[in-house]
Amino acid sequence: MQLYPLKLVTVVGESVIMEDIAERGIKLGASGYTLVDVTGHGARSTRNVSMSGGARTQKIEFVVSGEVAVDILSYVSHQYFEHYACIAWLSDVSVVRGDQYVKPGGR
Amino acid sequence: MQLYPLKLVTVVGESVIMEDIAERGIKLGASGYTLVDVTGHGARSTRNVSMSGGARTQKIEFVVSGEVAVDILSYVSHQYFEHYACIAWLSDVSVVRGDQYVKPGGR
Amino acid sequence: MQLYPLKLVTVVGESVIMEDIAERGIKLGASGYTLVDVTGHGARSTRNVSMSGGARTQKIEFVVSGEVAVDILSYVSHQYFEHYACIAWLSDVSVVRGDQYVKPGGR
Amino acid sequence: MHSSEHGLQLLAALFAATGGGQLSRILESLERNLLTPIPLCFLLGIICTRIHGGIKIPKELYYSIAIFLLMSIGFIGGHELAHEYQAHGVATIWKPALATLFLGCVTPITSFVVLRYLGRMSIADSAGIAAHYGSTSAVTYAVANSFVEQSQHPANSFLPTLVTLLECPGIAIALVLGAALSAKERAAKAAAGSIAGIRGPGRESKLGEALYEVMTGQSIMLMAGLLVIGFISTLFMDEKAFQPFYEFFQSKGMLFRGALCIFLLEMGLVAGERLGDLVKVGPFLVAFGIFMPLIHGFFGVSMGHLAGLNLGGCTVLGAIVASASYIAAPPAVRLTLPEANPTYSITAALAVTFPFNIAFGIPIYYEMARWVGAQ
Amino acid sequence: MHSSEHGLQLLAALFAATGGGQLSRILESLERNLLTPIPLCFLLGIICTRIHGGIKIPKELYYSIAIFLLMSIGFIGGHELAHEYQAHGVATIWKPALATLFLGCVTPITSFVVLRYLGRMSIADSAGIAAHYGSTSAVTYAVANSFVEQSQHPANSFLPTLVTLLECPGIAIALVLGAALSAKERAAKAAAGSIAGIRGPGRESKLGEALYEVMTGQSIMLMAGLLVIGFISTLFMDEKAFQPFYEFFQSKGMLFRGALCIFLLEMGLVAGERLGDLVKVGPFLVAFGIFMPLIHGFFGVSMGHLAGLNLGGCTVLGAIVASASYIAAPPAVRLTLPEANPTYSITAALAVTFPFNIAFGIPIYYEMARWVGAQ
Amino acid sequence: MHSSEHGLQLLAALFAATGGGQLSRILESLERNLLTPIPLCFLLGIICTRIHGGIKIPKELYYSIAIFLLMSIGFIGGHELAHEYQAHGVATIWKPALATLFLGCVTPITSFVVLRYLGRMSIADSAGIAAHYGSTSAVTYAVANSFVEQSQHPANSFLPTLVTLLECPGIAIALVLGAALSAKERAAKAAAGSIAGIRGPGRESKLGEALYEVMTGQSIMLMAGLLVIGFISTLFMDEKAFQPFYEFFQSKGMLFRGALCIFLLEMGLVAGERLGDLVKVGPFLVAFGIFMPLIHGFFGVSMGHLAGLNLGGCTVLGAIVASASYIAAPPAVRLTLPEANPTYSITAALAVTFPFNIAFGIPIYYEMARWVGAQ
Ligand SMILES: Nc1ncnc2c1ncn2[C@@H]1O[C@H](COP(=O)(O)O)[C@@H](O)[C@H]1O
Ligand SMILES: Nc1ncnc2c1ncn2[C@@H]1O[C@H](COP(=O)(O)O)[C@@H](O)[C@H]1O
Ligand SMILES: Nc1ncnc2c1ncn2[C@@H]1O[C@H](COP(=O)(O)O)[C@@H](O)[C@H]1O
Ligand code: NA
Ligand code: NA
Ligand code: NA
Repeated sequence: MQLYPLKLVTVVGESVIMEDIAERGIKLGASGYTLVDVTGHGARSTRNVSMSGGARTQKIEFVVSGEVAVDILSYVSHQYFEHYACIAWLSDVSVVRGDQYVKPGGR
Repeated sequence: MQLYPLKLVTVVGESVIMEDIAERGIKLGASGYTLVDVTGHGARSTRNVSMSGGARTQKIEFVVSGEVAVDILSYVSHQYFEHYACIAWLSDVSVVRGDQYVKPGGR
Repeated sequence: MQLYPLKLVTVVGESVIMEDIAERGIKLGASGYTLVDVTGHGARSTRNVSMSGGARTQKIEFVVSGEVAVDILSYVSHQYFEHYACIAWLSDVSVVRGDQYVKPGGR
Repeated sequence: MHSSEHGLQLLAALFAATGGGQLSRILESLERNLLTPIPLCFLLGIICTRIHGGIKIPKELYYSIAIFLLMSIGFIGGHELAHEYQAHGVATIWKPALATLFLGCVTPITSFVVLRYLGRMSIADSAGIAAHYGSTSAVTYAVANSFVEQSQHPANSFLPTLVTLLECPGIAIALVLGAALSAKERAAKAAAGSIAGIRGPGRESKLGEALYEVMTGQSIMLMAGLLVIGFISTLFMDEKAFQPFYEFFQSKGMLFRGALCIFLLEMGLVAGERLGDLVKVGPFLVAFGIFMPLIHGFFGVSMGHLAGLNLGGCTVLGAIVASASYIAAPPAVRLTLPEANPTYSITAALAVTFPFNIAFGIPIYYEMARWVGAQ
Repeated sequence: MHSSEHGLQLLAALFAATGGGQLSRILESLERNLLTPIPLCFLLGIICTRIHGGIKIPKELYYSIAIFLLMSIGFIGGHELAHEYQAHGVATIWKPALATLFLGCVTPITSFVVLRYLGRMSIADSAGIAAHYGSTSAVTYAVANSFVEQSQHPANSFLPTLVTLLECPGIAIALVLGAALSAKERAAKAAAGSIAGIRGPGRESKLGEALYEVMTGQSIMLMAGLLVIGFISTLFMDEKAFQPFYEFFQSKGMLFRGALCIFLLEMGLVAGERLGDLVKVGPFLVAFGIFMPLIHGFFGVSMGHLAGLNLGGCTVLGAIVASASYIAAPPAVRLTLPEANPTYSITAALAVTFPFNIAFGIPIYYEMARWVGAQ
Repeated sequence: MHSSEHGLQLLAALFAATGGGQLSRILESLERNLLTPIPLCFLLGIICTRIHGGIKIPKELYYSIAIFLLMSIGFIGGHELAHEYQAHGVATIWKPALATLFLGCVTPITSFVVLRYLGRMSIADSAGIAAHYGSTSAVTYAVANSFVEQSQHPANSFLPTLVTLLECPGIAIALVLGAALSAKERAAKAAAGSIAGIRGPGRESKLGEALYEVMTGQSIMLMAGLLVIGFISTLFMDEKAFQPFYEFFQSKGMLFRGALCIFLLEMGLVAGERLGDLVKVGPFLVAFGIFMPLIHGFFGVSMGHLAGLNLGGCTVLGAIVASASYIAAPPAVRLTLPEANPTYSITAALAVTFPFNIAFGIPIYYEMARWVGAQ
């Protein structure tokens, strides 16, 4: 079975910024994303007020090529790290039929 | 502490196929699985109609040996990649007391 | 962009033990954690009774340095592996501005 | 487009059938139907989605209301059935029941034929959509029932029983049809050397599974289960003890009507999203989603009249036969006919037929019922 | 199996005690109880799970109903208590309250002794199960209360207060007992060189935590909190303003009864899944899950009668003493007695005792109450 | 601390204004308000959080109740508006509507000025908090409305319309103010060489987005949407058919009052958590959270009286003007003013102003309304 080495970008943070990150990820070349509601605690989590009906925490994952991964992480870190509660990381994955997740004109 | 190198198989896709994938994973030798409701967007996501009360997206994870991992990925890709919205990937993990997650007569 | 190599510790298990694991993770030096409700099946899952209003399964993730990762895994395995349904693993991640997730006086 | 011409001809035929003089009465019924909270909530939902408004109904609330509505329909159905049974035995019921079963077998086939031969859709898509239109929508029932009650022509007491009977057969027939014809087609192609029929066995076992799942699905279990519970409790409990249960579930009561408003609001939100897919599904399927219900509705009304239903009963039977399932059918179709594109079936059922029935169909079936002479 | 013989002897003793002539009256009560929506919904849930049917109650609905039921029990309890208080002061209440506390201390011990010495179960398992049977199930209370209301023998007004009193002590006593005896056992083994008692301190702190969590758990907080709120509001508000709150929460009302139906449906779904575990837990525990409640129920009925409760009150007290907790107890036991296998306790409480009480127990306690002379 | 002295002076001024003799009447109103289930449930929530009790309201239940309350307020508002309209046309409504819009424009500015110049807070924080206090809390409306109904002085029928009008303008004005002043400040700093104004364009587009999101947010869509639906249905439906919808939504009914209890319980749980943040936000903001509402409340009551509202109407208008939004405002502020610390605004709105209004504010506005001569 053909496995392609790709990157998994994970961002956990305030739900209020996730829609934008998802859209931007697609624009930067991700073929899709996976989003899940989580709860969490972090250094700046006072920012992410835990009120009912208010802010929630979400986790978004993108399976992308290395370049797109770096672009997404740069965007997130420049745009949101200063004022929003969030964390972002990268890991290596092998994807089945991974070629279809590398958009040619992604950027 | 003893850590065993194993594989983490992740499949994200339409909830309608997840029960079967879970069962098959166990049959192929996984000692268990972890399932979570997510939302997502992908290339074929028109397939995965977002109606209330209808299709949902789920993510399933198996911690397994390399062989079982390949078997699960093969099954998923042959059985479901053509007609269903889903994505599958593999990554390396180190598991505490990992020996118990390698069934001898798994296959 | 500066990426730091760190570890991702993942524990999946009975919700009844997760609060303690989260607290202990912070004490051992994690800057935060991410928690999500899952469902799952495992070898000991009879333990983790699936009744409504009763036990649930949760997944907790810590992004931490290698040392803290080992400490958390040791704690979990000594404290909970014998009598509770749970699984724990480790993987490699590269974290944006990862220096801030390594507490100096963590231990 | 070629196929939409047929649609126009159908429309003309329908107009001829109902007669021009009916028009003003239809309009009057329409007004009586449209300017009530239930369709207006649906409209609000659609508007909200179209302007990207912020209404968000938690899906658990949606599921909870669905459960309550199904339980209500069943329980009150059982209660009324018990009274009917005590008064007339099964004398008044068996004819409508047979008629309903017959309609449940006919409508998936008419749908399939129209889709496959008039619409030139693939076998899988035709069968998939037919499964939706062969089954029924419990919410359309609930709205139709509210309409006839508000019009002072309540339906016969055993209509909920008929809803339960109509749920399954259509899905089953369409799926079996689709599976058989696809298998034949694949076999033909395999003989011609193009595809190896590897996945045959997997498919059959899935069909069996899917059929079982349809028959033991939530809608059937809750409606049929509560029907039995309502029936038994009515026979064995004294009235005072029965009262609070009756008030909770009763379909004329505030809980049922109010829950329906919230449910329709969410349906509107979902249908609004689907509106964008209307372009994808094309004019034929839109026309299908309007005219097929009118034809099926007319079948329902006529058979209901022949079987002796009253005016409200004929209307409601027409509405449920005309309605398309969007809860029980989709997962079953998805599992057994993976090549069928769910966008087609769900958009047609949810963004065309459902709103059409809620807004226009129900008053039209009512006038049809008067026209065939039901009282 | 050896231990089930004891069961048979117990049964015989019980029959002798109640007298053969009672049997027909018990059967009559049974019919009056069984053929009502609440137990029938439970049955529907069990059937649905057994045939792998599709009913799925969102867990948020289940939690929401639980919250509503607990608030109702508390609020109406407080309201009735205020009336009782205005009429008689604390004169009628202190005796039943003491009796209830006494029963809360006795039942975990009887349970533990039977499990450990008759059933030969491990200390942890015996204590874990005893914690469940020493506490109470609010839903069993609600069903019992519905039963006596339907039988025209409403319970004394302060029964909800007794439910609140009965919740905690049993769990606390069983956990302390279990922790102490386990520690002793471990110490003995450690002295014999087999295990190092490393985790001692962790355990004690967890016991304290768990006890605190039981005492400030959701059930207690909601029932006791709303009891106080109901009490105060009754004293200070005028009746008209109080009315909508009363209607919302009242336990004879449609909301309470209807919510109970849905709740029992879900309980049936869960209990149905547990039925498969009956084999694992073995015949002794099944017998325990039936006879222990009968004995505890008889304690409850008798003490209630001695404390001056009426017929309905004795029945309901019997039912709640007989009932086993499956909400508050499990997490507490899981935290403090990790060696205890939760399959045992929860299967016994949920798949044996709960259905037994709902279906047969409550009418039996009613007949017991008549037999001891309560009116 | 320096700034809290101003608070004391304000308090003294207020006391002088209301007159010492009012005090006993205020206390009486307080008792009539405080010892009812709604504020008591709020208190229970706070206590539960403080003692780490186990009450956990599923967030879906909370959202569902919020949806129901907003729909109710809108629907009943529309219904009453239709009656008012049939009786008097728009004659009685336009003045209060204008007054409300005026108040919606003034209160964010007074808040901003006080925060920025008296409290010396940053531009972003001042604007962010002002956005909360310029908008309104639907639940405070609901509680105030219950209070005046219980006091036999129901508010004018069109008050729900005013709530809808008051929701948006305040948020919009505060955000625009904040964005403009921050941009100016950043430009000044950039000119001074300290920061490059890179993210300018992103910000403007976000402001537009956020304003649109506020205006099409859930609260507005549901309240305004159901207002229209209630209005239309009242005009076109006959009364009998309208009845069940009315009963479901009506704000004096058991569902509304009961739902409010559960909602306030959850609000108490959340506010309880926030209490710990009071230390972080400092004495100035706590004082602000009490005195600003009193001043805004007085504005509201006076303007209401000038616009011809009755006693209940003035009270309720005072309460909603005094109230601070904690649902619509937070995400909008978070998106457009990222430097603003949400802990400040939400703690002030939720842990100070909301409880203050529920417990003390509403009876005070009632007495204010009597004092200005409203009847
Ligand atoms: N070390 C960590 N490991 C895992 N998740 C984290 C960690 N730190 C922060 N998070 C997640 O990121 C969110 C924002 O973190 P922070 O910006 O540190 O407040 C938190 O709510 C957590 O869900
Ligand atoms: N590049 C991606 N990264 C992460 N998740 C993805 C990606 N592509 C697809 N998914 C997930 O897989 C599901 C099916 O994708 P698709 O088959 O591409 O429609 C989507 O709903 C997403 O949840
Ligand atoms: N091989 C596995 N892969 C993924 N998740 C697992 C695996 N085994 C167990 N789990 C998760 O860990 C929980 C406890 O497992 P166990 O202790 O084996 O019963 C299960 O409920 C699953 O969610
Ligand atoms: Na149909
Ligand atoms: Na008990
Ligand atoms: Na305000």
